[in-house]
Amino acid sequence: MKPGGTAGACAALVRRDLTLVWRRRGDALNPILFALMVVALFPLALGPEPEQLRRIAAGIVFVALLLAGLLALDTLFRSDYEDGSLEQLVLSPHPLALLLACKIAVHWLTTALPLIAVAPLLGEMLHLPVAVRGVLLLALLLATPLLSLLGAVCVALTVGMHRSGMLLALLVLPLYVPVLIFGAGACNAAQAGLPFLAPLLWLAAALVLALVLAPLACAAALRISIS
Amino acid sequence: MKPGGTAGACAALVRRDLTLVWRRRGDALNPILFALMVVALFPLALGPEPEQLRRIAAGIVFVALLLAGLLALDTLFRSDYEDGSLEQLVLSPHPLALLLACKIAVHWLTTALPLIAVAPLLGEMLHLPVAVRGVLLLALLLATPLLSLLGAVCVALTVGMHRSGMLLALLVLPLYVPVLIFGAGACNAAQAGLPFLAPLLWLAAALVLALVLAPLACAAALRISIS
Amino acid sequence: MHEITDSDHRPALLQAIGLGFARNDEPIFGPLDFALHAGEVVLMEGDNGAGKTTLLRVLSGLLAPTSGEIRLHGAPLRLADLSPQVALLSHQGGLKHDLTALENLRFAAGLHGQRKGISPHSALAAVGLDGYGEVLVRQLSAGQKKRVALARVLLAPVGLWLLDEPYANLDRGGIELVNRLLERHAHDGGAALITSHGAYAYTSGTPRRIALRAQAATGAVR
Amino acid sequence: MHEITDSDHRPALLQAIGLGFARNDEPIFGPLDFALHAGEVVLMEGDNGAGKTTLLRVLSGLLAPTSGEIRLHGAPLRLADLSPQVALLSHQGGLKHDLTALENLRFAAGLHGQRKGISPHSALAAVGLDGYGEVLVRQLSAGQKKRVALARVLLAPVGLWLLDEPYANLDRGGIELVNRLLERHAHDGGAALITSHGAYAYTSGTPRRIALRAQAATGAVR
Amino acid sequence: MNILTLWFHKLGSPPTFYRLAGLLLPWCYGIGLLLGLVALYSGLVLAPRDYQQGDAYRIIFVHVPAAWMSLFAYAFMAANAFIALVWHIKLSEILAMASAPVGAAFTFIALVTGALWGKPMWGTWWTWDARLTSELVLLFLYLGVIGLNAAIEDRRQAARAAGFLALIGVVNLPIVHFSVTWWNTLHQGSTIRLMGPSKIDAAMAWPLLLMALATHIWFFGSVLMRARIALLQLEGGKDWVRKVALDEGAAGG
Amino acid sequence: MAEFITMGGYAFYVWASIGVFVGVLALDALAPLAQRRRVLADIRGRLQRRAAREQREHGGSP
Ligand code: HEM
Ligand SMILES: Nc1ncnc2c1ncn2[C@@H]1O[C@H](COP(=O)(O)OP(=O)(O)OP(=O)(O)O)[C@@H](O)[C@H]1O
Ligand SMILES: Nc1ncnc2c1ncn2[C@@H]1O[C@H](COP(=O)(O)OP(=O)(O)OP(=O)(O)O)[C@@H](O)[C@H]1O
Ligand SMILES: [Mg+2]
Ligand SMILES: [Mg+2]
Repeated sequence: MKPGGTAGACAALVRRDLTLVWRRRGDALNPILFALMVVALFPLALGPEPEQLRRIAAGIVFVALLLAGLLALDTLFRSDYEDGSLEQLVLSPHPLALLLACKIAVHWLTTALPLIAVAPLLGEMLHLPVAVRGVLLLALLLATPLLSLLGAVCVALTVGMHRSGMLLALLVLPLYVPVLIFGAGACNAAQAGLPFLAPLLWLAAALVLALVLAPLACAAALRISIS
Repeated sequence: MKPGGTAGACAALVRRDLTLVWRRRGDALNPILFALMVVALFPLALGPEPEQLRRIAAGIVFVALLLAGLLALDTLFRSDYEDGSLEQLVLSPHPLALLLACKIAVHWLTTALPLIAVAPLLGEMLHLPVAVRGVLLLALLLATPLLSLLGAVCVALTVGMHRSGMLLALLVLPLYVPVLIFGAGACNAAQAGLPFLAPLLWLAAALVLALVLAPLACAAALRISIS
Repeated sequence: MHEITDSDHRPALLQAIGLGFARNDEPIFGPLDFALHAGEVVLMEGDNGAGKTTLLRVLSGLLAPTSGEIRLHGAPLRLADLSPQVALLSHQGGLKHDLTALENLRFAAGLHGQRKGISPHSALAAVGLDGYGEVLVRQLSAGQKKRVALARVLLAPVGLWLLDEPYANLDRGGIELVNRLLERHAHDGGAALITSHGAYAYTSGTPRRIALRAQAATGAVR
Repeated sequence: MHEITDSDHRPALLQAIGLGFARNDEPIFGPLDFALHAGEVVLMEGDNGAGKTTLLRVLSGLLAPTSGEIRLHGAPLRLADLSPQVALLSHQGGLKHDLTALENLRFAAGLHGQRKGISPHSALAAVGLDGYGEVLVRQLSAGQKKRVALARVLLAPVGLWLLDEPYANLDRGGIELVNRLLERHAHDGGAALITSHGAYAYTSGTPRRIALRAQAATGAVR
Repeated sequence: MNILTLWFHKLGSPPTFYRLAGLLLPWCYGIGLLLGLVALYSGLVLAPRDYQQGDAYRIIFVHVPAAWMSLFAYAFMAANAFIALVWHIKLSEILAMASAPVGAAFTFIALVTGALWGKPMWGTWWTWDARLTSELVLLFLYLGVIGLNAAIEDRRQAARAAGFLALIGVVNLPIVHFSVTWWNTLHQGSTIRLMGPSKIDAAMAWPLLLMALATHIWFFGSVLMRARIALLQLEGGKDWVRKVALDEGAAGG
Repeated sequence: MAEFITMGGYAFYVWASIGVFVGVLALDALAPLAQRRRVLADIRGRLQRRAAREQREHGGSP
């Protein structure tokens, strides 16, 4: 390992975080189970008529994944803060934003990607038309990284706080609203046979912007809240 | 204060917990805001047509309150465990189940009751028919203490674990399912003009049972997980 | 209640008979035999992880021993009805940070009862925190928090104190305070079992010491 | 880079000029002036809450000072580009409990770089944890965790060590180990600032001491 | 040091600011109250009835100024947060955090009066159109800022973190304002223009503008009031604060 | 006058709006007063404690 190289540092970070997830691979299933249960609540609460469920399926899948992602957000920096390794990260000679981008990427890979993988199953539970499934997956692929990036900024602001769960939700959800509108909007448009490209393009544009800005904002937020 | 009296101990506990809530009264708003936001997510995800929203309103309100209650559950024993006052509670010469029942009652009063109070507002946001509102409130009044009691047992089991947030959700949600079915079922029946008394009576019966058994189970669970 | 007496023929406040505790079948501390009499302060020493905290939690009834027996005043301690005869000071302190020092003590008095001749106010004064009654515990320094927790122990109407590292976090004044409190408690007919791995410890008189050794299944009473 | 020298005409690894920090406008430590030269170990003493930890965090660049300036090798420390010239050992240790000791050290080497002539393996051996490389940190005792954290400091390619209570949690063998490591580091031209309020402290030679007093706006260098 | 920071340092010396704000306060509250009462009187009594909406339109005199203030307060808060983050100016931190609760209050008023107006006009309290939704999001943003500020112990750190959040939320402002033109919604488009021809009768316009002026002045009074308290809290250890506290104690008994 | 109060049948909506406007702004003005009193009392308490401590310390070591 060449010491000091920024690429090397990022690689070490990614390797470490992946190892940590692997060591606790049981926990990695939790968001999926949570999403499954939330989705399962709806037929129970609304009654089982397939017609009605079909109409609201895409929206509910979106909301369930969003909530599952929200609950998973907490783990992004929490343990790193508690055991002091976040401090070490901040003290490293490499650009913090880059290191955080790596962390966010690993977090997305290990929490959001599995959620996307079960999305078709969730859709099936609510009788989502097969034709919409492709749009749903595409929308999720664009929306979830965006959610992770936006969420990371808010988590960085609340890191180091006790009982941040609810507060985090309060901070994050307003920022998630546009993503939800465009993402679920695309699915609903597809289901209604309307053009659905525009909202997806908006999501893509927002994603590009967030990819650049969010790690920087996250680093700044972290510097504020670690002090 | 007469020392040693069990009633005095319960009173002291209730007074203390209420004082604590009052000291952090800002936090007490969080469940309400969370429920508001979750309810707001659905029209955004599903589209704003009042007709469609009206049909699923009761179910969504129930699910939102259930999720808000779920997130609030975590605070029931968490801080008491962390600062060691749970230990002191267990070591006190009074029946633990009774003390825990007091704690659960205060928790219900300070988290669930405000949620019930905003339920009509949530219903209005989803265009819930006014006629159903009464049944919704009644169902919530029966269901939420039940949820608090069932949840408390699960929290007692997971207290002292790190990262219990998701795990708690997984433990609790299956127990909540029957409550949800009966509670939301009553509302849906009322909305459809069908008789809705039976599910409410079931809820009431379950509540009576839980009032007796849950504190005992909670005490037993706590003894296990504190060791 | 008939009194169990050991070789000294004094009544034993606390007696451990073949007491052992294991986690996942790995012994934390071995079969221990010792007795604690009124007027005695016993110091338990051991390296990190030797099992001191665990022993105190077993003795207080929070953990069930894997083997052996505990007797308080000669009567066996059962898990179900936890004894009101023990005051435990643990690592965390058991204070609510959002209550004031006095509110915390008042709650403790309500829950555990209150020793005759002492009030939350005077307990606070006894630990040198006059005038801090209305301060939120969150705003106290670590050492001051420790003192409030000690005031709680002082307040409890019990004879047996189990103190886990009462000296940790305290500066020299605090250490002397603890020693004074222990002396007075022993003088009044109470008993205390305290743990420490620091250099400061209860030194007045020559307290008996129990040495715990990590993972070794032996505990020797010197 | 031009060297700042103080009265001794030796280059200062670390220099604090009128350094102060306040929280909510309450001063935590007063304006401090001191310099740390190569080959020096300085011991910082103070009661609980005197501000020792805070000072180390300010010196490492984690906290921005409220007043004054910090210079490393004569160049001012800026918050934005945090310096790779400091190794900080803090209360928490900065170890992942779910990784093994070696994995933790390898990650540290990847992040901070690695001192010439030392590897994660040999660093672990240097702190007396030969053969514990493959053990999860979670399964180590508090003292062993502290040793792994020390190995991380040993591994970092920096001249300046900031160690917060390196003696805490360690038994006697560990305390001697820390003293030996400090001596060697100073001998190799490094410098260290360490805090302690315990009785054990770096005693070889006569280390300079800095006394911090709680909430008093004065810090005196003896 | 540029002009801006110089100015802030001069005026921003806490005791000076405290004293100046104390002098301004009664005037802000007084004039705000007076103008508000005049505006209410002329809006409720003098202004003619609307030919379409009847008397229900009179809600405009509270709804629209409150809605405007909800946007203005956020902009004011964000601007101060920006200054605070870039130049580390204590006074800006305080002003930003002081405007959050006032802004939230106005947002709440706009939402409630909007709903009260919507029931008779649209037949429903609430719909999920772009303007209503984005205004609701604005309320949540305010509450998030307030919550974050309250959750952090260190006052200055709290102000910086919450200010940072406020800056992120700025994207919502144009959405609220332009939602009526970007999406077709139930909600009314712009009718009032300060420049160019207004689509509203002058007899209705001037009480509205008067009320808008009154709410602005009131806003500054309320912000100054809160800023003074925050300053006392922040500078609790300083001599001038002690003097204030002791004087007050002597006066209050 | 009656016309003024009934607001052409919209009395509830108009007067509720005005009420909310006035009520919330009144709260907005009153809330800081209580907070101000609390903050000042807190500062005075701190001063008293410090004075007491100093007195104790001087009394202890003359
Ligand atoms: C809960 C429901 C409502 C909300 C949240 C709401 C929100 C707002 C907001 C935020 C503005 C300021 C926009 C800006 O300055 O860019 C505004 C302005 C306005 N609103 Fe509403 N509104 C609601 C209901 C209504 C209703 C029912 C009416 C009338 C039928 C109405 C009439 C107006 C008018 C006339 C303006 C002034 C527009 C202008 O000239 O810029 N609003 N509203
Ligand atoms: N909750 C727990 N679960 C599993 N193991 C535990 C738990 N608590 C303690 N242990 C283990 O039991 C052993 C004894 O721990 P204990 O806390 O009693 O030690 P101690 O003597 O109090 O040490 P210290 O001086 O650090 O306080 C240690 O090896 C520790 O790792
Ligand atoms: N995050 C924080 N927020 C607010 N106050 C803090 C924070 N950290 C420390 N303090 C306060 O700052 C002061 C100095 O704390 P610091 O941790 O530097 O003391 P210390 O000398 O390291 O004490 P110890 O010996 O207990 O480690 C204390 O009064 C403490 O209460
Ligand atoms: Mg211990
Ligand atoms: Mg420290």
